[in-house]
Formats: sequence, structure tokens, C-alpha cells
Amino acid sequence: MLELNNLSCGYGVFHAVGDLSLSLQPGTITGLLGANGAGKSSTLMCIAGHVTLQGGSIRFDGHDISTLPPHERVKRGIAISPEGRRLFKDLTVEDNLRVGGLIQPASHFAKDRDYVIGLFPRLGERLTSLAGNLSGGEQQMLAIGRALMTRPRLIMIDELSLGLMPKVIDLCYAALKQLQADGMTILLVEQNTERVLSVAQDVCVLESGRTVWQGKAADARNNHELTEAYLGLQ
Amino acid sequence: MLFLELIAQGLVQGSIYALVALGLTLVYGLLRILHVAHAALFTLGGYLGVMVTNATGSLSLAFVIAMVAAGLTGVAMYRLCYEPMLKQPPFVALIASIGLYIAFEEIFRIVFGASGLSYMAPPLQQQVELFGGLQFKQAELMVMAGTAAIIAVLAYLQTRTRIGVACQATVSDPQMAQSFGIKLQQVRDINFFVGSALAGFAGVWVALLNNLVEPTMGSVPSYKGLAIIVLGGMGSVRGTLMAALVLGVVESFGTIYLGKLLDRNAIAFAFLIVVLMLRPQGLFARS
Amino acid sequence: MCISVLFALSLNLITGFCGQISLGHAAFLGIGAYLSALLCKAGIPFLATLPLAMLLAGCIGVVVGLASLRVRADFLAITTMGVGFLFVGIVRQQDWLGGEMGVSAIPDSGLSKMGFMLLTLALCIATALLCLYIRKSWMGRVFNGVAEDEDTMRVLGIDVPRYKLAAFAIGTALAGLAGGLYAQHLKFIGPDSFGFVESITVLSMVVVGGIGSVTGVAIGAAVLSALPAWFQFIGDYKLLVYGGLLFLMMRFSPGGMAALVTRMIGAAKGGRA
Amino acid sequence: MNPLLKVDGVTVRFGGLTAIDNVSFEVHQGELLGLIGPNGAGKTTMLRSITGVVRVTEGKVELAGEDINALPTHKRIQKGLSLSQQLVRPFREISVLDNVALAAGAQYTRSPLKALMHVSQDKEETIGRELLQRVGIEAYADQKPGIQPLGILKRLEVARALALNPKLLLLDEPLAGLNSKEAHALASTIADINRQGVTIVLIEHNLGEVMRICQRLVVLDNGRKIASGDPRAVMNDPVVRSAYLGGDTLSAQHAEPTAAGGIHA
Amino acid sequence: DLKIGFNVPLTGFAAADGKSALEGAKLAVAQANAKGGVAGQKLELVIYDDQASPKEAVPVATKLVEKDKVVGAVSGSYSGSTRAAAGIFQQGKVPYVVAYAIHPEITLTGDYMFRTAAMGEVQGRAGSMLAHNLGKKRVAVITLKNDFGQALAAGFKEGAAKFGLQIVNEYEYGMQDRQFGALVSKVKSDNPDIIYASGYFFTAGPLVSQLRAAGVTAPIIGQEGYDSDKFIEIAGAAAEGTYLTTSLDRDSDSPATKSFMAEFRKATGVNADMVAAGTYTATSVLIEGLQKTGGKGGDALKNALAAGTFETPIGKLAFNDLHEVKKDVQVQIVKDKAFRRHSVISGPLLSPPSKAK
Ligand SMILES: Nc1ncnc2c1ncn2[C@@H]1O[C@H](COP(=O)(O)OP(=O)(O)OP(=O)(O)O)[C@@H](O)[C@H]1O
Ligand SMILES: Nc1ncnc2c1ncn2[C@@H]1O[C@H](COP(=O)(O)OP(=O)(O)OP(=O)(O)O)[C@@H](O)[C@H]1O
Ligand SMILES: CC(C)C[C@H](N)C(=O)O
Ligand SMILES: [Mg+2]
Ligand SMILES: [Mg+2]
Repeated sequence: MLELNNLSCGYGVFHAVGDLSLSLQPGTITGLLGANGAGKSSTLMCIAGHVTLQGGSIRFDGHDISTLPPHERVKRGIAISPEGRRLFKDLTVEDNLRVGGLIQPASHFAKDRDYVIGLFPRLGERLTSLAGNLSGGEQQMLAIGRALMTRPRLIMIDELSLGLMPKVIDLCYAALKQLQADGMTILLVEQNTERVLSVAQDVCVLESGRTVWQGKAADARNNHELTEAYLGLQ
Repeated sequence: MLFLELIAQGLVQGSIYALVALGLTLVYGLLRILHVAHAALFTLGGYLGVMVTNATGSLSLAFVIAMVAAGLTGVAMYRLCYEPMLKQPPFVALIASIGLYIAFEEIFRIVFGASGLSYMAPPLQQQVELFGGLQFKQAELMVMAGTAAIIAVLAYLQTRTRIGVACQATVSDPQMAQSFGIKLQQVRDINFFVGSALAGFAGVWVALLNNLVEPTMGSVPSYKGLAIIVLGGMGSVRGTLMAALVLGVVESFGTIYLGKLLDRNAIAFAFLIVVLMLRPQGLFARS
Repeated sequence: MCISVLFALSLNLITGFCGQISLGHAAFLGIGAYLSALLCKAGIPFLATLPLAMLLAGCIGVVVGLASLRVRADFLAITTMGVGFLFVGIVRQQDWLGGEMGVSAIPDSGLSKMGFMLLTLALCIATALLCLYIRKSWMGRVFNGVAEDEDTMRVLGIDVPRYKLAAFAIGTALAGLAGGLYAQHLKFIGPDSFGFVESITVLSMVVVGGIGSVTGVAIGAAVLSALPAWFQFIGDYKLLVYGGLLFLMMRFSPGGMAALVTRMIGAAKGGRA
Repeated sequence: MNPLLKVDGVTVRFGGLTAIDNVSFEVHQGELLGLIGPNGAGKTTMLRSITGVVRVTEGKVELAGEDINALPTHKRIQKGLSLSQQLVRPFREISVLDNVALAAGAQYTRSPLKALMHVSQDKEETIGRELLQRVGIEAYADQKPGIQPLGILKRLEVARALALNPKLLLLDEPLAGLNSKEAHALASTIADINRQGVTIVLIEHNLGEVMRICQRLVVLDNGRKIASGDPRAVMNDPVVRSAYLGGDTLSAQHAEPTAAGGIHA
Repeated sequence: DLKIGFNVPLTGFAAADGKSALEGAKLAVAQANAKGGVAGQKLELVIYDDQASPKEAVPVATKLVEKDKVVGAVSGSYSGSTRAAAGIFQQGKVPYVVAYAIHPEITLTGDYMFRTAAMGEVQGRAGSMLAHNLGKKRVAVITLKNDFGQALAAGFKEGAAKFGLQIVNEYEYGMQDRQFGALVSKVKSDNPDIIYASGYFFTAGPLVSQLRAAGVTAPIIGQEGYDSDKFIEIAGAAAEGTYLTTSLDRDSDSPATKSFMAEFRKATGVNADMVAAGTYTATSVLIEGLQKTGGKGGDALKNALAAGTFETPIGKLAFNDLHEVKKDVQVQIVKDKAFRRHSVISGPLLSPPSKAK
């Protein structure tokens, strides 16, 4: 479904990620792991079209989307819940969701919004608050909810559990499984390695922009050298 | 009676302010830039209004041409001037904008002469008598009505529609807005076009009211407009309208009753400062 | 020209160092100028009026600074712009300040022409050195922080209001000093000499020079104040060129001349390497 | 003996929303207190009202027996509080080291006059380097924070807070964004710092680390204090469990797709 | 060559007047050169733009004195810049003839200053006399808030007291105001017999037309600031019947005026206004002085100017001990879209201040 071929990306002369090849199968969860600064966020932002592609290509559904502007990519079905949430702070929670639903017909809005609220009831209580005033965890929920509003086929979530309480993390992972069951493809970036390894089918581990390991999640779990050296498990 | 007339005159003045300030508000709301050169578009509108009317005799054609030309010039300003500066601190754009404004003022002077232009046969000058003996020029009435209508439409668009939400999202985080299907370029072009066209529109009206367009006619709106968008709470269409009208009326009374103490600009800005001290977020801002 | 440099440096302290944009700085030039002029006319020697001009401008600067504590960023810019208009508006109506007529026939400083020039130059250099020193001191570091993120500075235990006031006090006092020199130089002052246009002009000098950079601002002020005279030969197109340059400078070197020079030196070095 | 910090009946309202509702607790000298609770429970708001960024609507905050309600933030900090913020806000124009050094120069920056009289920051840089080393990011000392990943910045926040040499350190989710190894290391550092005499209030969702290093917990939910005391006892409290931990039953129930069905076509 | 310095606002808000002034000065120099110049030398006008701003005027004057070493200079500019330049010329001992800047301080700067125009106060007094002559009693005074307007207002009030006029109300407006809605409403409610309104054509045009549009019918007295065809163009029909006190009488039979009007028209294609005539006059006066000294500047030129009488388009001029001129004030009225002579005001009322006083 999504294919990265020898992707390199970065900022100006700086290469954040080099030579990354990755292929996501439809309906799977793929974990992108690695230490701070490994280039995970850069990869996601590059797929979304915000970080300059310096080499290689990105294919989605078999089409090369490397040169498409970000707003075209989301229309093809790629949504992102970025690092740092990047909410529209001066807009209310509901309007943030509305922006998420802009590429869908207006008639879908109510239904999709209710779906997101069903997922994160806390958001339902704060619909008229400004997004900037939400607590850290609420913001995270909204960022994911906003991405879901685009009715994506591929959703990329950066630091899913960042700032979330254990209960909500459980909830999110349960939701991921559900989304996956409904056929959505998921690309997940996490520091919470254990959790990723428990839900993902495929795993790719980055270190300083290079791929150091790629394969099935199950194999990763059993590879102690890997978990020790790169995944910070103990 | 005098009281009513002063209010009415304040509203006429306020309507003009509102039309000019609205473009500033749109630009400020979108890019957080104090767009001083906006006033040059107002001047452009005035000149085109007079010239087209004098050449063709048709005021409506003059309006159309002035608005389209001002709108396109505005878009060009954005593309050539502001777009490359978006990543810079805001005063960079402010100074560039001032430079641009000075250059435009000079171009008008060099091309059309320093002493300005007038209508050969100024239209819409008939007197209209309203209830209670209030007298207006036809042009004055129309400018008020036109402003009210335009602003109502814009306010509706801004707060009630998906387009409005899209614009606001662009303001908040342009990059993310793109990731939700919003075409940045398009949103900004449209905003600049609309805002600038309104300035052009206002320019034609002022030309009608004063029967004089001059290279320097934009200088007052250039800074009063800034005061108004601040009063209006920065970025809201309704706030801008209210602030412009209030300022118009305050000036109207102020020049009559405080004229001995302070000049018109000082009155307007004294009002602004008092308001900001009491409400630092502006008169009509959402809390 | 030295006066412009001094004046621009004083604004740079507030805007460049401390991040508080002021669009009404000419008012403080005016306060210094009027005070010095009136005192001179009252028979007080010119040199003695300068510290007083600084004191008064600085005090009023603190008052305006207090207002600046209420508002931020663009709101502040517009508030200070208002202060500028208010100053002009008030001066216009005061007969004892000469009203529209301004104050003229300001008594001579007693210094020779050369002497006055040297004095101005000395004060200007002293100011530049002071700015450089502030920049390097802890005060400069705090100003920097306040300019970037005052909320976080508060969390670091810094009394942000006091620092802002300090910036305003020093900056406006220096503007007052420049004002005293200005009055003496022109021998005549009127309300229009301290209006919005002047405030904008000095801000352009700061930004064109390279906001925050002392040498940049000094050069920027020197160049911009001399530009109109250099351009006499293009006569009619003088202001057009001036406006155009302002625009082009920002468009292609937003860091001002300081950045331009750094870049050129960089390019030259790069070329050699 | 007076507690170091006493939060007494504090209520904070934002417009119509009550973010904190009549919460009282105490922090004793030398303690490492964990402040936990669901998202939006009011933990961050609590810390902010302690530091004075947010004004309390009712109730009062006392530091070492002194009512500090009326003091502005910077005065409270000068009295020995220090905060590491949840959402990082480094100064982007200066290096990571300078960020820490700036905080370490508190004795100069107290008054503008003093600040004007002092130039050298060698001493503060030395302190800064030590602190960076302590939180494990000394390698980044000379870089600008602007482009650093979150994990680095989080630790920078902690180092900067420490540089103020506080009596009471308030940490808002310092471990977020770190992987388990890094989190473990930083948590240990925090415990060390505490052992050296700094009293700490820690907000964290990383319960493993919280249970490991905290001596006592206070749990907030929906603005109210719902439990406090020994970590293990608190965690076994069913009220806490259902509000915060959410056993599998709970989460499975929530994750059930709603009647409207899946979101995608 | 003999260099004559000339400061004039070619850019900025006063550029329109600056253009007119420049044409006037150029014409005077061209005529003199056509007649062979002064003492066999051609005259050269050294022109600098002062933007009507004191700040620009100082370096301009300094350059004229120090670099260009002009023998004499003419101000084709407004009061502010002229006043600032005056000190420099005085110091450099360069005779400086001021064309139409009316600020009193200028001639007080020193004995090298000369003014060929009637001062503001004088014109103001003339205005009050005109109101009196017209048989009006209740006056509304509308004043442009700058040195020009205030000098006029001061003179008018002085005269009004003498003639027993009643000032029903006074208003002030700023240089940048073009919309007078509030002011007009208030004037209307004052219901004056006559209105004395100072301003330049670009403020007066809109002001007069807005007064008329609101139904104010009282006659309006303006001054030399109105004296431009642009005023009539802007105010249109509303301009009809407006009086103005000025220094140029377009219908004058004097050969100096007639030939100037014709020559100016020929040279530029437009009709001369007060500013053009005034600046032509100032320049010609300076040139005549030079003729007498044989091209010598400094003290000799100063004395020659002070002693001479000059036949000019704006009348016969002679300087008093303060180097001000005493001359009649022309009253023009707008009739059929043109300025026409209405009357001439003369008498002791128009005496400029002198050192003696
Ligand atoms: N805007 C930027 N400009 C320049 N370099 C950047 C920028 N953003 C990130 N980088 C650099 O790119 C590299 C990869 O960063 P990235 O944010 O992708 O890492 P990450 O794996 O997501 O880390 P983390 O887990 O801490 O979020 C880092 O070295 C970082 O410093
Ligand atoms: N300035 C504000 N205006 C309005 N509401 C606010 C404001 N700040 C916080 N809130 C609301 O108060 C509640 C408590 O927020 P707080 O940030 O304290 O939560 P928290 O316990 O820190 O949560 P998290 O663990 O998710 O960070 C939230 O519902 C939040 O939306
Ligand atoms: C154009 C003139 C009326 C100028 C006026 N006399 C002045 O000195 O300002
Ligand atoms: Mg990341
Ligand atoms: Mg929080």
C-alpha cells in the first residue's frame, strides 16, 4: 500500500534519514522505532509532504506521490497525527475536528465527530474549549481524532502514547486494533516499545537516520541484542 | 439633532475605516503581518475610480475596475513581497511594507502628478433628506449601506462556514492545515484579493466623498487601520467593523468637543490607549 | 548623522535587545529636544540640559513602559504608535511649547561647530559601547530571553516587568539625549519633527541595519540618514528609490545589513577556500 | 515542623470550567511526591497555580509556612521553587548550554542593576555542563535547541529547572518522550537529586517509574483529590484503578466501535 | 556662473506647491539669462529638494552655503523647512529671499533674511477686514492646524476684535483631514454669517464642497492657500463665490503681472498661481539685487536688497527694517470657475511688524 524506496530526507543540507526502504501491507500495523533523533518523525513528515525528499521515492497505491503537495496526499488517504500534536490552538475542539473533516463532504461531519467522541469521551466534554487550553493528554486525543476525521486509509501516528494516562493508552491501542480490523493501515512511532511490539506486525528500527533492523515484530521481540541496543528495553 | 448628525457623520467615516481595516484584518489574521502597504491599494482604487469615471462616464465600471485591479495588485504584493518573508520576524515584513507603501505613493505622484485628480462631474452628490431632517449626500448613504452588507457577508463566511474554519486553521498552523487538504496558496490569494478589493472599493468612495484623490491619501488609513484592527481584537471581521464605527464616532465627537485639547489623531489614539489599558486584548476580542 | 545613529541605537535597545517593538520612539526624541530647547532658552547652558533631557525622557519612558506591561507584541507596537501621536497632539496645542510654531532661535551651545560635532560623535560612540557592554552582560542575556519568551523567563524566576522597564528607561533616556542634540543641531523644533514618520524612519534604520546588532544598526542609521542627500541627483525619484531600497533590503536580506555583510564575508571566504 | 509546601483548599476555575476543585495536600521537606491522575485531571494546572502562572480562584498555597498566593511567579521562583514544564519551551536562539547557564545565573538576574554589573558566565557554564551531564545530554551542549528532538528537550527542561538550585522542584512529565531505558536513567537521576536534599513533586504517567521512585502519591481526578498516601496502597484503591488504570474490561468496552460504525468508508 | 540656491519641496506632501514654485523660479532665472545674465555671467539655479521638512532643509542649506557657495538663495518652500534653513544662511551670510513661507520667526533670524510675501498675521487681519467690508458679524473660524493656519487665525482674531466681529465658534483640523463631516454639522448648527477657513487647496477643496453639500450657505473667506486652479477643480460648483485673500491679482493691469501671467502660461502651459508668482517674485528680487551689486553676494547684496524697491507681478515691493514687505492684499472671488478680482485691501492694518515695534 505504502512503499518507500531508498527514501532520504532532511532539512537543507542536513540528512535526517538516508536510504530507507519500507513497504506497508494494507491492513497492518507497522512500528517505526528508534532512539531520540533517529529520524522517525522526519520520516512521517516526509511521507506527509512536509520534509524535503532528498532521494528515493514514495509510492502510495502504486502511484508515485513523491512530488504531490501535502493537501493532495491527504486526499489520497494519508493522515497524520504529528509530533507535538500541532493542533489549531485558537480553534475549538469541534472546529479542529471540522478541519479534519474538510476533505470529506459536510454531511459526514456529525457522524465522524460522534465516532471520535465515542473513542475519546473526554473530547466530547470539551467540544467548545479552545484546543490550546486542553491538557496534554486531551490534546493528544484530539490530534488523533482530527486525523481520523479525514477517513484515512493510512494513518501515521507520532508518539501515540506521549502524555497519555495508562487507561487511555489501553484505549488507544484497542482502538488501533479495531481500526486495523476495519482495514486501515497504520504506521506507528513510539517510545513505548513494548506496546508497539505487542500490536505491530512489522517493525523497522532506525538509528541516526539509518535502518538497523527490519522485519516481523515477533522476531524483534526475540532479538535480545536488538531490544537491548536500540529499543531501550530492559 | 446635532447629536444625531455627529453620529451619522461618525458612521460614514467609520464605514470607510472599516472597509480599509478589513483588508488589514484579513491579512493580519492570516499572516500576522502589519500590512501598511494596504493603504496604497486604497489610493490605487481612488485613482482608478476617478480615471475610469472620467474616461467612460460609468461609475459602476469604475468600481469594478478599481476593485479588480486593487485585488490583483494585493495578490501580487503577497506573492512577491510577503510570501518570501513569512519565516522572518514580523517587523521585517512591516518595514518592507512601509518601503512598499512609500514607493507606491511616489509612483502615484510621479505618474499622476502631486496635486491629485478630481472627477470632472462627480456623481452621487445629490442631497438626500432622511427622517428628522438629517441630510446626507447620496454617496454617504450608499457607502454606509455597502459597508454593512459586505461585512455581514464576510462575518458570516468567517465564522459560520467551512471556508472560514479553513482560513482560521491556516492562521494557526499553516503546515498542518495543508495536511488536512487546505491549499495554502489559494486561501491566502483569496484573502488578499478580497481584502485588497475592499480597499480599492473604499478608495473609490472616498474619491466620491472628497472629489479628490492624492498620492498621500493612503497615509491616514495606513495607521488608523492598524489602530482599528487592534481595537477590534485582531483578526475578527465583526470586531473590526465595530471598532471602525466606534472610532469614527469617537473622532466625530472628539474633533468637535475636544478639538481644542488634542488633534484628531491624538484623540483616536488616546481612545485606543485607554481601551487597551482596560482591555489589553482589544475591544471586541473573544476573551 | 551621529544623532540618527544615537537615536537608532536607543531604539535598538528596546526593540532589538528586549523585543519590545516601539512605533512611537520619536516622541522621546521630542521630549528631550523640547526640554533641552526650552531650558537653553531659559538660559541654562546647553551641556547641562542634556542630562535633564535624558532624565525626563527616561522617566516618561518608564511610564510608557508601565503601559507596555499590559500589552504585548503587535498590541504594544500599536500602543506605542498611539503614544507618538498623543505626544504630537499634545505638543501642538501647548502654547508654552510653541504650539504649531515650534520653538526656534534656540541659543547657541557655546561650542564651536567642530566642538559640537565632536561632542555628538563622542556621545554616539559612548552609546555604542554601552550597548555592546549591555549585550555582553547578564542584562543582555535576560533581554534576549525576554524577547524570545517572557513566560518562560518568569518561570526562571526573572522579574520580567522590571527588565522591560529597565530597557525602556535606558532606551528612552538615550533618545532624550539624542533629542537634546537634535534641537541644538537644527536650532529649531516643531511638533512635526517628532511624528509617526520619524518613528517609522528610526525603526527602519534599526531593522535595515540588522535588528539587535549594534554595529549593524549604527551603520544602518548612518546610511539611511545620509541616503536622501546622496540621492539628490536623482531628484524626483529620491523617495521612490528610498522606499524601494527599504523593500528590497527586507526582501533579499531580512537580517539587515549586518546579515548582508556577514554573508558577503562568508562568500568571500568561501570563494577563496 | 511546617511542611515545605502546603496546598490548602485550592480551587481553580477557567470561565465555567472547574479545573481544580478544593484540593489540599502537603509536601514535606525531602519528599518525592508523585502527582498522578487521568488526562485533564488538573495536575498541570495544580503545578501552575503553585508557581503562580495560574491564579487560584479559592484557597491558598503556602511555601515553608509563608502564604505565597499574592506573589507573582518570579518571586515564588526566587523563593526556591522551580518548574520543568510539560510542553517544552527552550530559548531557541541560544545554545543548550546557555539555556541552562541563563537559569544558573539567578543571583545576577534578580535585579537589572546587578545584571548590568556582571559580564562573565564561566561559572554558570561549568554548572550548566554538570547538569547536562547529569541528565545525560551533555553531548548536545553546544547545539541550538531548535532542531533537537523532544527527548533531548525534555531533559534540557529538567536541567534548566535544576540550575535554579531549588528547594522544591516541580517536574511535569519529564519522562514523556523517552524510551524505557532513558526513562529509567532519568528517573534514577531524579531520585538521586531527591536524595541529595531537593524536595520534588513529580507528575508522570509512566507508572512503572513512578512506583519505583516516589515515596508518596496524590491522585487527582476531574479536579478533585481522590486518593493519597503510600504508592502501593493508592494503586490498589479501586477508585484509582477505575479512574486511571482502567483494567482490560474497561478499555475493551470503550474501544468497542460505536453504533455509527467504523469511520472509514 | 553665478549660483543661486533654491530649496523647494519636490517630494512629500507639499510636492504640488513645490512644482509650482520651481516653475516660477526657473522662469525668473531664464528671463534674466535671456537678457544676458548678471554682469556678463549666466545665472544658475541650484535646486535641492527639502520635502518641506526641517530635517531635510538643514543639510540642504548647509550644502548650498558650503559646497555650492551660492551668492544668494531663495526659499520656494513652506514655513517649517524655511525656518530651519534660515539659521544656516544667516550664519553663512548668504542673503535668503523667502517667497511664500509666512512664519514670523523667519525674518527675526537675522538681517540676511528677506520676505516678499505678506505674513500670516497680516493676511489674517486682511481677512477680518474683508468680513467687515462684506457687512458680516457672526464668524465661524476654521483653522488648519499648522503654523500657517494658526498665524492666519491669530491675525484674523486680532482684526476681528477691532472690527467688532463676533466669533461664534472656532474649529481646528489637521493637515491630513479631507473629511469634515462632524465639523460641517457643527458649523451648520452654529449658523454663522460668514466663515473664515484657512487651508491649502487640497484641504480647502473638500472642506468647501462639504460645507456647501450640507447646505451651509454663508460666504467663505479663504486665503492664499486656496490660490490654485486645483481648488476650483476639486470644489467644483461649490467653489463659486468663495473669497480669498492672496498676493496675486490675476486681473491686475500692472504690466509686470500681465507679462508674468502670459510668460508663465507660455513656459508651462498652465496658469500661474500664487505660489508660482510668489516664487518668481522672490527670485526676481534676488536677481535684481545681484544686478545692482554686479554679481557680488554677502553684505553688498544684503544692502542692495534692503534699499531697493521692486516692481513685481505681486505689486511694488520694498523691505522695512525687519525685511518684511508692506503691500496691499488682493481679494479674489471665484466666479465662473475662475479667480476674479473682488477688491483690494490696503491701509495701516496691513503693516508688517518691524524692528522698531
Ligand atoms: N526542522 C529541522 N531542521 C533541521 N534538523 C532537524 C529538524 N527537525 C529535526 N531535525 C533533525 O533531524 C534528526 C531526526 O529528527 P526526528 O525528529 O526525525 O527524530 P525522531 O526519531 O522523531 O526523534 P524523537 O523520538 O526524539 O522524536 C535529528 O537529528 C534532528 O536534530
Ligand atoms: N487556560 C485554560 N483555559 C481553559 N481551560 C483550561 C486551561 N488550562 C487547562 N484547562 C483545562 O483544565 C483541565 C485540567 O488541565 P491540566 O492541564 O491541568 O490537566 P493535566 O492533569 O495536566 O492533564 P494531562 O495529564 O493530560 O497533562 C483540562 O480539562 C483543561 O482542558
Ligand atoms: C502654499 C502656502 C500657502 C504655504 C504657506 N504659506 C506656508 O508657509 O505654510
Ligand atoms: Mg519524533
Ligand atoms: Mg499536564
